[in-house]
Amino acid sequence: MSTFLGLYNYWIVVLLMMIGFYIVIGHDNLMKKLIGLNLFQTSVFIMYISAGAIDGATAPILGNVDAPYAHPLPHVLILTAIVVGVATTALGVALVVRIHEAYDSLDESEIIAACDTGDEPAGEHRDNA
Amino acid sequence: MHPGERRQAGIMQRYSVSLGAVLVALWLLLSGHYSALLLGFGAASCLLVLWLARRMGAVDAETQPLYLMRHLPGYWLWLMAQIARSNIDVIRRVLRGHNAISPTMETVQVSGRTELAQTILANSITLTPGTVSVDARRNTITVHAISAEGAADLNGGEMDQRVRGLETREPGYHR
Amino acid sequence: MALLLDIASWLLLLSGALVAVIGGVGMLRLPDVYTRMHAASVTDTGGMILILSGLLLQAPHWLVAVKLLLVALFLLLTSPTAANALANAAIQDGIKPMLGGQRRG
Amino acid sequence: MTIALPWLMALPAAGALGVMALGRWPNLRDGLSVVTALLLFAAACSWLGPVLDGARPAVTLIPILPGLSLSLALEPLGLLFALVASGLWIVTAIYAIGYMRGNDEHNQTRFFACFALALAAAMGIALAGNLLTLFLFYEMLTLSTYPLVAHKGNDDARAGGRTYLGVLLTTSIGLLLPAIILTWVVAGTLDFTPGGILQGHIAPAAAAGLFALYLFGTGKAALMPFHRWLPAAMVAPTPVSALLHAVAVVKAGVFAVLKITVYVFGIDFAAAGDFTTPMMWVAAFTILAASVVALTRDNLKARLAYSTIGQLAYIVLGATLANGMAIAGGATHIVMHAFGKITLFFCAGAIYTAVHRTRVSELDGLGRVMPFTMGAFLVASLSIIGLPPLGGAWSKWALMVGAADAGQLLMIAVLAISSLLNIVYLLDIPARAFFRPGTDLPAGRQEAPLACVVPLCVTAAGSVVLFFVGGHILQLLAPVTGS
Amino acid sequence: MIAHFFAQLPALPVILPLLAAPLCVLLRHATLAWLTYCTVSLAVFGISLLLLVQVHVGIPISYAMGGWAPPVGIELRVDTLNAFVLVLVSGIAAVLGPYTRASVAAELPAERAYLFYALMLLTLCGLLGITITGDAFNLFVFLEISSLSSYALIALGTKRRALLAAFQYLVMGTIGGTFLLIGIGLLYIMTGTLNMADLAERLPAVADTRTVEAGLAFIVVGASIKLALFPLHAWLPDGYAYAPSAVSAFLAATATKVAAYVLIRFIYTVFGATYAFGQLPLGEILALLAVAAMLYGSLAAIFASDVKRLLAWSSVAQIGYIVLGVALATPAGLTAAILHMLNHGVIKGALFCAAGALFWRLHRSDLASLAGAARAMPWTSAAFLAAGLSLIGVPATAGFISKWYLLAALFEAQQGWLAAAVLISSLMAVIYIGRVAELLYLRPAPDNVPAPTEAPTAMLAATWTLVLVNIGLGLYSTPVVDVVRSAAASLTGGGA
Amino acid sequence: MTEHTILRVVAKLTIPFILLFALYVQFHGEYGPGGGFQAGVIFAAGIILYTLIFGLDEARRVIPPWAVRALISGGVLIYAGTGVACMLLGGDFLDYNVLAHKPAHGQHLGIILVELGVGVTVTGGMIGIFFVFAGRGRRREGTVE
Amino acid sequence: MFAAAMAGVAVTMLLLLIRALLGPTVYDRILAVNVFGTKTVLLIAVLGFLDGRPEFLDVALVYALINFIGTVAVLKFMQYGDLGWGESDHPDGDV
Ligand code: NA
Ligand code: NA
Repeated sequence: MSTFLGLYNYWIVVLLMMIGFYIVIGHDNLMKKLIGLNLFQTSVFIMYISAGAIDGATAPILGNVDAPYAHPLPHVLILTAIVVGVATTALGVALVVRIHEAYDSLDESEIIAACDTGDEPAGEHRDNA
Repeated sequence: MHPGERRQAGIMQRYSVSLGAVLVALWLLLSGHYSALLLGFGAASCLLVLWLARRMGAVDAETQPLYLMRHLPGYWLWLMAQIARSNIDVIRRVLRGHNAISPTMETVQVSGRTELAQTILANSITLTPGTVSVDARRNTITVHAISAEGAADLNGGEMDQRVRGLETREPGYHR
Repeated sequence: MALLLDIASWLLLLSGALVAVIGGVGMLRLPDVYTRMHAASVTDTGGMILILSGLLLQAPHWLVAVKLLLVALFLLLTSPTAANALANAAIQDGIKPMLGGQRRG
Repeated sequence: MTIALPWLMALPAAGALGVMALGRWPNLRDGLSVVTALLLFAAACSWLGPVLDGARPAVTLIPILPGLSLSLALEPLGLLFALVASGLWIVTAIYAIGYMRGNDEHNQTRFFACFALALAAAMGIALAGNLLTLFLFYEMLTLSTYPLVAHKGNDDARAGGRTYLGVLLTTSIGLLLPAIILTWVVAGTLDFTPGGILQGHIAPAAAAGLFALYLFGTGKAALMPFHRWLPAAMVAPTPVSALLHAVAVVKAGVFAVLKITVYVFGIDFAAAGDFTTPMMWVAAFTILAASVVALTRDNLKARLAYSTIGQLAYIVLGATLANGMAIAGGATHIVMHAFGKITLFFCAGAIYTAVHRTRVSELDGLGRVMPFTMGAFLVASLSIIGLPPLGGAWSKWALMVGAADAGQLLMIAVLAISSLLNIVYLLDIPARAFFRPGTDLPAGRQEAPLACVVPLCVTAAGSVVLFFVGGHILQLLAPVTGS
Repeated sequence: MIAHFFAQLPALPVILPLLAAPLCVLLRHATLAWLTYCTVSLAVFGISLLLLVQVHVGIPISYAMGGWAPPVGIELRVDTLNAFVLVLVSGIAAVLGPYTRASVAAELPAERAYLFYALMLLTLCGLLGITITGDAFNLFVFLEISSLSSYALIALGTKRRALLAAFQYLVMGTIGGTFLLIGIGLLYIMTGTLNMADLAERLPAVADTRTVEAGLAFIVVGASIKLALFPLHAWLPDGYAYAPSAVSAFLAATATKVAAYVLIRFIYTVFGATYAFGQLPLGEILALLAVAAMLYGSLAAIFASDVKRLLAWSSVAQIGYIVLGVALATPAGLTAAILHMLNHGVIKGALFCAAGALFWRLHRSDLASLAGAARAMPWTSAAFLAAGLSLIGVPATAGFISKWYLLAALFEAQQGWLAAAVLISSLMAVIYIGRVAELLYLRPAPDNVPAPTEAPTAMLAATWTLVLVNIGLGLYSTPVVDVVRSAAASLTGGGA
Repeated sequence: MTEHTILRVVAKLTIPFILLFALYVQFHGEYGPGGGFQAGVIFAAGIILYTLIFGLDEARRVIPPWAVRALISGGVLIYAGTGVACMLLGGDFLDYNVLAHKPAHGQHLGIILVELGVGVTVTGGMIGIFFVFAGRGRRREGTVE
Repeated sequence: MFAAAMAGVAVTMLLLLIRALLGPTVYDRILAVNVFGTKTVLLIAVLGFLDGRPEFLDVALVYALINFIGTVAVLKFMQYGDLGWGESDHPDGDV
């Protein structure tokens, strides 16, 4: 049962990964790419969660009186990976928003076409926080 | 400083103290650890929140309704009973299906004078199944009711009266 | 006494679950967004209060009880607020409520 | 008294810096060029006696890689090349001053600086103690002469420069460098060692491949089919042609070929392994083919360029014959051809400066207008053809003896036929100048400026003098050739 | 006290930039932020040198974060290889200090300059962290720190196209990072450890499983994306072409080198060369891709019409050299690869600095705009030329040394065809560098444009420092080669 | 959204308690599943609720941009500074044992400080990100006018 | 018994999910998702008791908070197309 569950997890991981990857590659829309990327990353979080479940390391806190704090490994890893993922998504969205402001489009091929045809004077684009 | 301003400031201090007291109480309830360190953190946290709340303008009669306190528990009990009653009513209608409902829109007068009163009334209306406040402006609340009976109950105005009854003392804040 | 408490708790939990499900059914059965909000209200108030009360009777420590009450209080404060905002937004958006004896089709 | 080896390189390098610094004062700048050239020649001469006495000074400068240093070592072959290059630099420098000023060329500072830099590189090649050092200065020579070739900066010059750089860098990076690294991998050393370093480390069949890599890789030796850069470099001003054809560049190429044959493969190994024969045929083919092409060229500098290609192949042939006499002949031919060819290019430049003519067919009757120039041309031609009493006779003779020693009688035939072709394409020019009537020529004598004429007379006279010192040259080379 | 200081050295390269980055944000002052950056990068450079000396004469240093013993806690582990990479990364960062001042002033709005320095410091922190950590997951975290901050840095570029370039880099980089994370996760599942030394010990027991094979594949692909190995290089040319000049120089000189380090570390230390090259046809695949990268990158550089893009494509090609050395799986090949990491870092740093100085004056980076610039900007042009010659591999330059070792390694491994590819790629470098040099020196400057003047001294100083290091390495590489050889020997299991 | 009386009143009523709850989570990390990260998220959520209801300008008055930057960088400084303090006190980086006379106390203190750093940074980061995104659409509207 | 309550809540969530998918208006979906959120709060609370880890109540409280803010944000975005809109931005007074 547990092996089946384990395998089941991994199938979900693989499926999510494929879907995410497909969206990243197959779509021209930058926002969709970002969503695909997120899906792709999420699949990995699930993989790590599955790994943690196999280990049986559910308690986030181990250790004794002298050492109240230890590395509760799987959870720290997942949390860290999620933070990284969130940061990536936030930066990605920020870029998408600014690309949309600069080009009025979110379509990658349209944007590239706009770059290739229109010459861009240096210093035309300045950003702001 | 004008006398009026001074009075405002005095009121402000009072509200701050009351918010601070509530915050401290909440901290003590939540924490469960009463070591010096954590109590210190608690004090610092309460002060920080108080300071921020004042910056936000969130310390006033609306949020520290000292004057309501006396009547609030009674109101709560009454409201709970209302909720229980209307729950049963709506459950019955849900189970009976489409034929059991006759949605209506009604306008309810608010006789309470403050925004807080309006809010309490609107939320109470919404909280009781069978009625939802759709729009609240000036002295009226537009209500959507699942049945004409429910709407009629509201127009009886018992809830409005009870909300108004909460304001026994004149607050220093007018709508 | 403990047994009584347990029985009461079970009853509350069961009835809470039942009320929640009925609310969910109402979400499906009722004809438009405004009427569905009433069904939502059933699960949000009735279901919630019953279940949390059931849990309250099982609370191992007064701290847990306090937190349960806080959760309930927060939900009682925010869920009607969200519902108000939702209904208001729908009306503003021009979604007309189905009134009186109107029926679909 | 001798001058430490590094100074032989440092001197022209310092000269280059000085030239750049003095850019604003043309007289000082050009004076510095000549002074540096004189000093360099004197420094090189200071080593003549000691080397003849058997001195073999060596200096290790920096360990570039573990086990591989930038090192200098002086031996007879290198000294000979150093003497030729530094000696001819003196006259070339004087000639260049006249030419550049006479033609009012731009960017003269860059020109003279690069010229001095090229000489520094040539000295490095002459003194290289190992293949790495040789390769370093070989590349430095290519790069420092590129601005000279492309000096005019117009489209033609840039195209010529591209070909020049393209062929030389392609062969050196694509063939010479791998050959060197292979040697390093196989032999574990790159030091030039009497008797060679490869014997016993490599099979003769592989050695034949490696030898080919070296000879083709030394693009400056202009073996066909890697000769295109030399005609392409005609676009350069005449002093540059002199530098390329006589002073440094091509001579560095054939010098490297000789040095690699003698000190990397070793004459004995080459003779015993018999792996040089394929390249001998390439050299023979180049001799004949270049001579035939030279015949068909009407542009004077192009004809001289193909002549150079053929003459260089003589030297390569000497290396591939792989015996003492042939090597001696090749080495001697470096000197003889240098004097002859520099004279011919000086003459071509003088003709261009005086009457602005560049084609052979336009030179009819010029002998009366420019008697000194055309006289020098005649002398140099005869030397290159190999007639006594001119220097070229020594090298041709030695090469023939070498071919006979090697039992390659066909090569004697090749040398003979090519001499006939030399006569046809070289003597054609003074013959026209002196015996055909000219058209549109100035009435009286009209030589180029003195700064041009004097050097070409000096180098022509040098060709004569060389006939009488040829024996001493062979004596200097004796320790190398073992004869 | 001194002993304690020395014991703490390994932590500092990560901590100092990590502390300095928020400091820059707090200071919000361009000059102060710049001073912070300069101070920290110089300090870190000094520390890295000390570490290198320490491990070169001694044994690898292990530093336990939080005082937890290595397999449990996060370990910082310094051996010759990563001390060497630390020196490279921090050295480039330090040299770029003076350069950034003028470059940033010209290309970024003044009120955002502090942000630039904060991001540079974060990138530096990430790169140094990747290099120094002994923990695989920690490596991933540092990788993402450096990646995220470099996306942001690229987005600071002056053209709006920089935004798209940053986004594309973000997408590719995230996929690469995630692949790495998957690979690390698979290893973790199989061994229960994340410490790389520990992994190396425990992997042989489970080496024959598909999971470990998959882990190897994911890690190699992930590192290859970060490394921009052909055909996973798509993000690099745009990223480097549109980033602010100082960023191009910094990233081109360091980021891909650190990615190469990751590849080497995983293949040689964690998996072990025998397993990594024995299990899959990894060596063959890498060599093939390396050759494709060398030829394709060089070809693209030849046809590039923008100088920064040209240099970026050349980086794609040069990465091929590094990977080729890695793929040989011999001490000589690895020596060549590690040497080229350093040498190419210095060369590309110098070239991008020079390109940035040209851009600083000309406000354009298309090739046509460079015509005749050498007359007005002799020092910048000469720097470009000198570094370009090194890129080609002309003797007496750093590029020659690494090419020498690479070719020797190839001949030693009897891979003549691969050597031919290296040589062809070098010759292609002659063409693209030659194009720029010809434009700079032999073309007349356009008449209608006012003649530019030489770049500011600070920029020139940084550029020429790199050029001189370049020549210095070319003339006297013995000590460096000794260090690299001992690093390669310890990685391939031979004695130092 | 300020014209939504109900929302406004409820928000004012709840936000102080949300913030206090965040701080409670922050300082009770080692006793429950909380910690700096979660606390940061909750605290930022409180500010975000305020922004949603009272507008970005008002929110920026309460938490000015410099404060956001200070939070982000200050948090990192607290975190790394704690580590450095450990080093200066003779331990390794983040080796809390040296922070107090008894190792257990040191660890306690170290965790609190590090979690505080994380919480402050997360708070600042979330608020910063939300401010940036919330401001985008409006800026575009502004340019249209 | 907790399990029974959880099952009830889970069934409710399933029904809500169906409503969220059916729509038909966007407000139906928002309503369904919002109530789904409050049911999640209950689920977490019960789960905590089931597991004997009542500290899950903290999580439940946080979830309730996030759910509320999320709903408000979505509604605001629907109404104004922007999350930063405030009193000072009103071009023409009340909407
Ligand atoms: Na209701
Ligand atoms: Na915690």
